[in-house]
Amino acid sequence: MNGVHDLGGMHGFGPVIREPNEPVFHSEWEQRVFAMALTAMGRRVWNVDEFRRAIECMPPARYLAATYYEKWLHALESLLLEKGAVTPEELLSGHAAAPAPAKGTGPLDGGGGDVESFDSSAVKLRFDKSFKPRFKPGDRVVARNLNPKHHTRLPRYARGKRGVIRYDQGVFIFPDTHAHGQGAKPQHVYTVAFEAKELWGADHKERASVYLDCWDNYLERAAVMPAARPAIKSAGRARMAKPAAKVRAAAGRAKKGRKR
Amino acid sequence: MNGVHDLGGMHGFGPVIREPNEPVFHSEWEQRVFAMALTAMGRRVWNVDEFRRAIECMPPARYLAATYYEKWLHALESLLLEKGAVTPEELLSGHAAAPAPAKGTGPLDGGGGDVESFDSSAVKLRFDKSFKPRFKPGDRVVARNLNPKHHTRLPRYARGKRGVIRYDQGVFIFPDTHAHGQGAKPQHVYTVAFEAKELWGADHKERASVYLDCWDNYLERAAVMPAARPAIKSAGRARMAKPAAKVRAAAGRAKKGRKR
Amino acid sequence: MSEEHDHHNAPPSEPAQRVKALEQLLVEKGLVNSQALDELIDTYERRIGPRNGARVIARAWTDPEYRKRLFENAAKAIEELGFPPGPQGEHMMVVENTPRTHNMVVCTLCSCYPWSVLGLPPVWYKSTAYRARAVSDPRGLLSEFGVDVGGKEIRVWDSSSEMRYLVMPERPAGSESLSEDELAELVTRDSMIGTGLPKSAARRARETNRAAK
Amino acid sequence: MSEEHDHHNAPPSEPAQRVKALEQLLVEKGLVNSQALDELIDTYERRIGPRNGARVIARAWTDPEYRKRLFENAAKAIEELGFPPGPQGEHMMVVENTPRTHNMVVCTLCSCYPWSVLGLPPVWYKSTAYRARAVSDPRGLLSEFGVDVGGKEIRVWDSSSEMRYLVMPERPAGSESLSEDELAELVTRDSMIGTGLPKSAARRARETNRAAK
Repeated sequence: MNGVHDLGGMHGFGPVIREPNEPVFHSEWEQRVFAMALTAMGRRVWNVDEFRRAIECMPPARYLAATYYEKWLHALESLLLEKGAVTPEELLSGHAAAPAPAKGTGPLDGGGGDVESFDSSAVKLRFDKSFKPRFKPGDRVVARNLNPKHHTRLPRYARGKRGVIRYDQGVFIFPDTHAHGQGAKPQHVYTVAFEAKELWGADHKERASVYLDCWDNYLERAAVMPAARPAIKSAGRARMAKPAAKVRAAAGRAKKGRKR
Repeated sequence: MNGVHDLGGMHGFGPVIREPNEPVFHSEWEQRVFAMALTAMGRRVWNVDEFRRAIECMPPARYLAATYYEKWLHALESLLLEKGAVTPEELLSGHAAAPAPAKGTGPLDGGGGDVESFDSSAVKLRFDKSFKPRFKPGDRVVARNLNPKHHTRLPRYARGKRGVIRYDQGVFIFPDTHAHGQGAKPQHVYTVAFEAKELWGADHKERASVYLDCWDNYLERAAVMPAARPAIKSAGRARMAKPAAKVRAAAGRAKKGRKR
Repeated sequence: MSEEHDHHNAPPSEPAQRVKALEQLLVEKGLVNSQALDELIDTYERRIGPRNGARVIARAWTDPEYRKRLFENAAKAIEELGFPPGPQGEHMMVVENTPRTHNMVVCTLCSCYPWSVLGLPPVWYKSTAYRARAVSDPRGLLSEFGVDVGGKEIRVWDSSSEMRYLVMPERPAGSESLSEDELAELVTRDSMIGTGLPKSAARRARETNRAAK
Repeated sequence: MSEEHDHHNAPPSEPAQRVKALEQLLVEKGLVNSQALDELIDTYERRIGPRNGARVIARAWTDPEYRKRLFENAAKAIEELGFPPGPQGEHMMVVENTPRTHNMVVCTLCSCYPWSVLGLPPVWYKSTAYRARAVSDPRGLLSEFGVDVGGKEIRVWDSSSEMRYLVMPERPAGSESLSEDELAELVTRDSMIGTGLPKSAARRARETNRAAK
């Protein structure tokens, strides 16, 4: 979804304003929204991808005007309705007309604090060797020009841009389908380095790069670079090689048997 | 400026809602705002590019929530302040503390209805043969990946995309500089045809193209197409050739001596 | 509430009040003249509107020489009919629907529109929804407007420059016997934006009959 | 006022009221338990916060074996210190600042943040301004934060996946004699996001003296 939530590279949002000695929450209702949303997610009434999708579906002007927990509240209410856990009348009255349907609601232990993992982050899946990576660190790739109406985690600023695979982070659930009840489609996620010049144009002077996590489905192998696009300098590659190798060693241990 | 005003290709804005028997204006204040803004522009207190820039500088959440004439009112007030024609105190009180400075305000004839041309649209300039076109109809181009903080008329959806020059529309003032008091930089504007697949990705099924007017500075000559990108079909070109030629004949008369 | 909220959303005072104060101020400054504003408003409320464009299209459907001049220099040919270019009408191009091509106009970056022939744009043309979707989902949008262009290629004209585009719809079948004035009645505003088709001759006949009763 | 306005901006009722009704409803439904919510809130207000991350960084600065384990499997090494992964902390990677590279973390699409080591994010991290600018103008943004990274290459980590990133700042010069606990006091939240640098040992000494007076 090309939504207003996709903010990377946008202008006009003013300076970043910081609050000295900021509290964790600014009001009681923020606390309650946070805890209710987390509990529902922990009990798998919905998954984290659905939650993000619900936030992104806020009307754009309201999304931009809302605070963080106003967005959570919107998602909480709209997902409870979507999942049939509550009715619009119940939301208004604050009273249950019927008990919640059993689907998707695990037992309540009352213990608090022990919210289960979000299911997108299943740890076992990440190191499952039956999912083969399509790319390896060092491979040159291009982010696909995707403009889906559905939820996606490929931001607009990266689409059509060339980068280099830095890390294979293992296997993760695919948000584009998982956010819509269309399956987990597990696949490798790679951290791809994009140079600032590639993202923002040849005039961009800053020595910077963006490291973006890309699901396998977001990427294609880069064709031979046309002359117009500057190749990533080998000096840059050499510089990055050391820390990459270091951290990769860890992944390597967990994922032994995979080919680089 | 990568602002929220750059809406082409965005999702989440809902259906297009039409009002049956819509009046030209919805309230008296809309009428006054329209007429005052037009008068100020006609008297060259500011130019149309500055006016658009002022609208785009609205805080993003307000831009999206505002109606058309609320945006005009914002621009009207902020440009009057910027040009020093009024002070913040005067705006609040509704009374002049001092007469307006002479700069940029031509004589008022009181005749109404005869607002002068906006200066961006100077008709003479358009057919000035001293500005040579860099491209000719049929040339393959790529829209540059520009992400300026300043005003621009190159929308994000076209950046980095390949298209074909269809028409040379003649010479126009360059909004990127003209919106900021940095000169007219006149140059050719070309209508460039971009295929839907090129803009929205290979999955895009629709048989459509977008015809976008691009200033010379927005374009580069396209390098040889890499294999991954489908070339524009020659059948498509043939289909477009007839009406293109027809209208081009007109431009040709006015711009005799130019090379195709 | 956090700064994120406060920073951008301080609500401005009511437009009607602000505008009243503003006009008073600008009159005192000698920047505007209230009577001249009245005349300008009257011009755009009564004299300039889609009937102008409809006359242009009807003339072009019936007069091959005019049609040729319209494609050669649209602003000049439009002026021939008594419609001066004015703002947002100086650089015009007429784009023609054919059995193979349907044209549709949008301005994704603001709301550019050919004022001299269509008047001021309707709210939907200026809406975020139209501006967002016209370039990426023209067929879906047309179908919401009740327009089916079949297998035609759609060309969406995004008015990013000072060029203004007027769509010349295809002359409806069955309209052979109609006069230029009658033809002008078939040409709707939306058919000249490309989000509609002209009325059929039969529909016009029904409407005329109904009005006569 | 037009539909453009009405369509998207029907103001929802006050959050505090809505939330009260919502909790009551969900308790009746058996979906939440108010006491469990209290405990969850207490956890994120008191037990989980940037002091967790500071302890991790201080340990890594002083214990080469721990440092190695942290780079090998960050979530596991963090758990060693008594900080369970929990939500938004299961897939961690520590990225190290060096004399040539400065790392900085953002989530442009929402506000992903490593809760287990930093707690819940501050409002500025979740703001549209930070999310918009971090990827395209990191140096300008750092300078607003009062951070000058000189000629270093900046790497901006955009947390688009379930991976969470923690920046390991460079250990400040002059901190050689400090204990692990004292080092942890140098490690600010912002230095672990990459929008700040650790306190200097001298500043810590001044602050300790002032507090003692």
